[in-house]
Amino acid sequence: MNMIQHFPVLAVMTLFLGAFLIEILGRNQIVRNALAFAAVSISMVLLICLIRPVLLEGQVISYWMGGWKPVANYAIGIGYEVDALGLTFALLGITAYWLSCVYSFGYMKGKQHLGHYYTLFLMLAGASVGFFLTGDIFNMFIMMEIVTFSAVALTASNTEKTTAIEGAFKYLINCSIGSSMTLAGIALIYLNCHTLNLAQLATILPGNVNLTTLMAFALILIGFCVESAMIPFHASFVDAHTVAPSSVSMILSGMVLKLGVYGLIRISYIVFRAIDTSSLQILLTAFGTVTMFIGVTMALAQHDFKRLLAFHSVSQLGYIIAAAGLCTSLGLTGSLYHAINHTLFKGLLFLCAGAVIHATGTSDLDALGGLSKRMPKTCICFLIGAFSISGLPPFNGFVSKWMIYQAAYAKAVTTGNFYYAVVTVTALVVSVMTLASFVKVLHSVFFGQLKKEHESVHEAPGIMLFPMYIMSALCVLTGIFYKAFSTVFIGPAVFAAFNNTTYIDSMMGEGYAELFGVPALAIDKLEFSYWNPFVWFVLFVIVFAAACVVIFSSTGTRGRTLKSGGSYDSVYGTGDLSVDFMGRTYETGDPEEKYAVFFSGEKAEYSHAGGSDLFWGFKYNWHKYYQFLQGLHSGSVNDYSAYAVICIAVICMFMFLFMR
Amino acid sequence: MFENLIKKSAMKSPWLFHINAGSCNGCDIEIVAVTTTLYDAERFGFKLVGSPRHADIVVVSGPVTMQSKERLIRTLAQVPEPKCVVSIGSCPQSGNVFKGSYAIDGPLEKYVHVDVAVAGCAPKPQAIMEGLYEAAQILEEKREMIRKAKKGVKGSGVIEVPAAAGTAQVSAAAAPASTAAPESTEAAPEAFAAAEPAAAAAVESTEKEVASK
Amino acid sequence: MIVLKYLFNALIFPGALFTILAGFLLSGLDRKVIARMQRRIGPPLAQPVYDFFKLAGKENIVPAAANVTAYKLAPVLSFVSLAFIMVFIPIFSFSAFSSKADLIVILYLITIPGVALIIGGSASGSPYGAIGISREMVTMMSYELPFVLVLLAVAKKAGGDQLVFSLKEIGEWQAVNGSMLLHWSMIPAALAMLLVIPAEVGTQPFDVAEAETEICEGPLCEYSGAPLAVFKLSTCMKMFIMTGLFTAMFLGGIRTGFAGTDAILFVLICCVVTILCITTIHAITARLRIQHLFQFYWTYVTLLALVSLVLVWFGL
Amino acid sequence: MILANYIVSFILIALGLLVLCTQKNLIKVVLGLGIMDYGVNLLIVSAGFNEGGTAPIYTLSELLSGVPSTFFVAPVPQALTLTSIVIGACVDAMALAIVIMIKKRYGTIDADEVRRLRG
Repeated sequence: MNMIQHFPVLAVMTLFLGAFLIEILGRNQIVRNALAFAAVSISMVLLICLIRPVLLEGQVISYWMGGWKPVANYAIGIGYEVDALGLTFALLGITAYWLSCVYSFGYMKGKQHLGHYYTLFLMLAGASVGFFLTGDIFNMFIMMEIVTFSAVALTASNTEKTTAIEGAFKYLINCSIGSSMTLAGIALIYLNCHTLNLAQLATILPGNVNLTTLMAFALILIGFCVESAMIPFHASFVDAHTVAPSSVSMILSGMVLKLGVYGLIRISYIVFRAIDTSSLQILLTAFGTVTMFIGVTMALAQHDFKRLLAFHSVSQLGYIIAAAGLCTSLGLTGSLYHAINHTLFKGLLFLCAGAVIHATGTSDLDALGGLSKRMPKTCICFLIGAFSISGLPPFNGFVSKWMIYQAAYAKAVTTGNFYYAVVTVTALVVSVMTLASFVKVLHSVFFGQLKKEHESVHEAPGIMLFPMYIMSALCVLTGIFYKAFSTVFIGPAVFAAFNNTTYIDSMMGEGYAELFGVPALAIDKLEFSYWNPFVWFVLFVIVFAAACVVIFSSTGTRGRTLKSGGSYDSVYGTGDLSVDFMGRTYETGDPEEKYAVFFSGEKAEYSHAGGSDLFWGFKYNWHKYYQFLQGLHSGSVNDYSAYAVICIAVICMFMFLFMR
Repeated sequence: MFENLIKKSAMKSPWLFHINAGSCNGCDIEIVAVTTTLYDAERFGFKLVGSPRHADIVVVSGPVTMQSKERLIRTLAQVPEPKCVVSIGSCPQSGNVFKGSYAIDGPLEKYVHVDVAVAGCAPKPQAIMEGLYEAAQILEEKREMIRKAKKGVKGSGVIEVPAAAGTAQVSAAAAPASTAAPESTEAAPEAFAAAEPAAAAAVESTEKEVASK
Repeated sequence: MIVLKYLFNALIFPGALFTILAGFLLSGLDRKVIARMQRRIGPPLAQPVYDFFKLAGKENIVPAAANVTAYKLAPVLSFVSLAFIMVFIPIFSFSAFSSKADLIVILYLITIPGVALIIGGSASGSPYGAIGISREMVTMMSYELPFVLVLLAVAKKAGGDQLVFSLKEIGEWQAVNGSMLLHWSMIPAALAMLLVIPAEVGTQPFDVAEAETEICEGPLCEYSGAPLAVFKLSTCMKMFIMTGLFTAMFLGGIRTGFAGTDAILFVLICCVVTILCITTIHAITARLRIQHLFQFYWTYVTLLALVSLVLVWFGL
Repeated sequence: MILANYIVSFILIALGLLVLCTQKNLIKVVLGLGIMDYGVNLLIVSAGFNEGGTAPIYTLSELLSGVPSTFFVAPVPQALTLTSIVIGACVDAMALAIVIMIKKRYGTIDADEVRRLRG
């Protein structure tokens, strides 16, 4: 049993050790690849071993660095604490890193000075897994800093894009503001409670609410909101995201945002236990709803493939934070489930974007088109990702969004507060706008007409397709068998978030929680309706196959399906229309015209309407809104910092007015 | 198994696609008049559709001008089999008043086998209705031809087809009650020559009619 | 045994066959009544059936610029997803698949046929298709807001202070307290829903996506033969499903003793609702431009639905 | 608990944010970042201050006898400040390196020109 104790730290250490070894031993690319893959795989295996004790048996593993156990009920050393909530996020993270590592073998093959890519990648992986597993608030801050460092360095290392440097710089400035605020918050916490251990803080802080703890909570909340790209802080994140290499932007949107989400849930549900006050719930849901809406409306107006996906990450994070802010068990379940789904389908979409960029070299929506003929596998993966993110039934996006709507509307109906009805309506409408923007991408990139210079485009190499297949499969599986998935992964995590007695006891020794009288949060019974997607899906497939057979075979006698250049061409049997049965000749064009696209008679030439030409009606109606919003996203560092400062002031004022 | 249902329904819902090969819009207005309340083509299932891919009967009006020739040929090729071509007015048959002008490229017969030719310089809606109804019958015969041809040859591609009916001629003065006897005309050039007197006759008959009204 | 029941429900009674037949009936009725309103005789009642089988007999041309698999699978996806929606809508007392929260499930299942049409249009590679799918998507975005508000208003009215999203429970509530339409606070929501149905089905004033005159039937421009027949069929089925949803939500209280008579009465009421909302609007208005359609739905119809939601919120 | 420390530290943080928001030159922006960091460091150091306490180092006699007699200032915040200073230095180093790269790539370090990623 004692070996299991060390697994959490070992998981983090293997990643950092891997980074260190790559710097020393990594002379040629093969060694670097092997070392990176080995480090990520070992760490993944270690975390998987933790599933049985933590998730299934509900145990909470605590580990003191250097064996410094608490002395006289006072935590001294740095503690690692793995409960269901942390482990779920850690597992999600490590799978995302594993897939991105495999993907980057193919994606990064041609790039120059690749030496430091894997070092930074493993630092990023180690720091984010460490962030999820640590039980010490200052340690969380350090891990967040390492994540920011390596993410900025990886973004800046993208030599192809000249604007990569600018994106990295803005991201660094924005995250530094966030982390300075967090550090100030931690200082105020230490000032008040003289300890940094999360478990012990969870016993001290919920009791006494005075000005310093309130200010500390506000500052740390801001720090994690910056990290999870809430609305005023999202702009620099989107810039960094657009220019990072695709395997990194998959991690940026999949994992780095989840740090902020995990941090928010950890401090508001367990450490400060302030989530059950209605004003914090309104603040978080307001943050989520505004982010949701602005993220998706901005995404509709984008011309760049990855910038559109980045704005979607921001909007999906709005869903997650809004659902987490509801403080009902169904809300948190929906939020965590959507966090996991978001990593899956957003990662899949970014990998497809990477494959497209790898093949065509450009990610501009107006310049692409008709790639599905040359890249069918990527197109299918993209379709699955697009359907999942817009929440169409058999896929996983639908299940989590469905939980979020139910939780939001149940909250609205039970508390009778119309505000939550507005949240539900916005969530539903934003979901259709997500579908709209992915229809735009689908048409501009994959369907539609193929450009001349993209004729020779080749499909993504196998090593890049492999992670895409895994993610597509996961997207579909978590969508259909969602009951099993949520009972194993999400149920324990929600239970761990709501009642922290086991969390405190395992850290500080038995009976500590009763000693200091910390009441657990009221967890309402997790009941949500289920429709059996499995039956629906099986029926769907059976009838789909039957309909295919009927439609495609039945046209035999009544006129064959003719592809261009088909042999059977005309009822008159002579292969072309120019001579009829009576031997009379007609002046007709070449027979291929029959299969050309109908151009009102003109010769069919390349005229692909994609990218910014779509949704004219919508943009025309909202052009004032778009002028104002695109003006706000001015791209200059000062503006983004100014928005951050304004938002910090607003949150602190909100805290003092309502949270007293 | 739906063989007879398809045979019956092919007659009952022929969809029209109108190509204006340089017409003076006189015939175009008449074609639209056919779908108005008084003549109501929709009773027989006729419907004007927007794309040649959906069409059964292609309605062509106007002398095939130089500009519209190439576009006419391309659009006609894009209509799925079995299809019929109905020419409205005398212009597609003989070029009417524009005959001999440098700008037109001869009768419609040069480009496609015209199944029904509704003569008249702006034929009456009743005549157009008669012509369309005639075309629906011919459409049915063509479908039979395809089915028989297809039964004979299993997927070898080249189909031998027995002889089909010639161009049914609907004269302009045809009263709705009278059924126009389908005359069969010989080769295209003669048809061009033969059609001329008919067109001339048609022109006088409409003037007589106008005068008599 | 259960699988047989599911198959029967999905394929025969409330599922595919029933929806197809009712869809043909409604579509034929719609064309006949419009003709009668314009004082002309109009096509026979079974005209949609004739159209469907004539198209099934025609040659099916696949354009060279199209992505063949998506081009062929789009109509099948549209037909199959539509065949399943009716299973979730309770026909007065009888409801096949009804689970607890199927208002949102239906909301999302109804978007699948729209997506299928969009995939078909964009896979056909024609510029008319591109413009058509852009308009189709804007139409979907525009009618979604009022549609959602109506759903929430109905759920709140039937639910009181707990969450009720299941149409079955809404039906039972209506059986007890009288149909939703009789409660005056729900009249604006019913009006809003009546206005949403033609946009979702895509009939005259709101068929901006498939405008024959402007963009040659938009996404359907390149389709011919059997796939086109399936798309036309799915339009008819959508008509029946949307009117069926309206009946289930607003007139759910009617209970005849036997499932058979329930179904017949259900179809009759759907005919009345079709004539009320789809046919009359079709007969008296001309096609809108796309931005006017968006404005219309996001201002007037949303206002109607919002009025009813607010009224219901204050317990009226 | 010296009140002046807190006032000064929050003034420094405010100053740093002000510089971040107003200065157009990117190097000044990075300096603003540094100032904000120093404000936070001051806050952390003064968090652990006890009135009359001396540096937290055991004298030889206390070590031998094992009985701590002198009254210490809390050592933990000082350790935190050390780490925070190190992080501040690294952030500044990386930011300046990126500013050099921006100068090379964009030819200017004026914040208003360096904004190709917008909209």
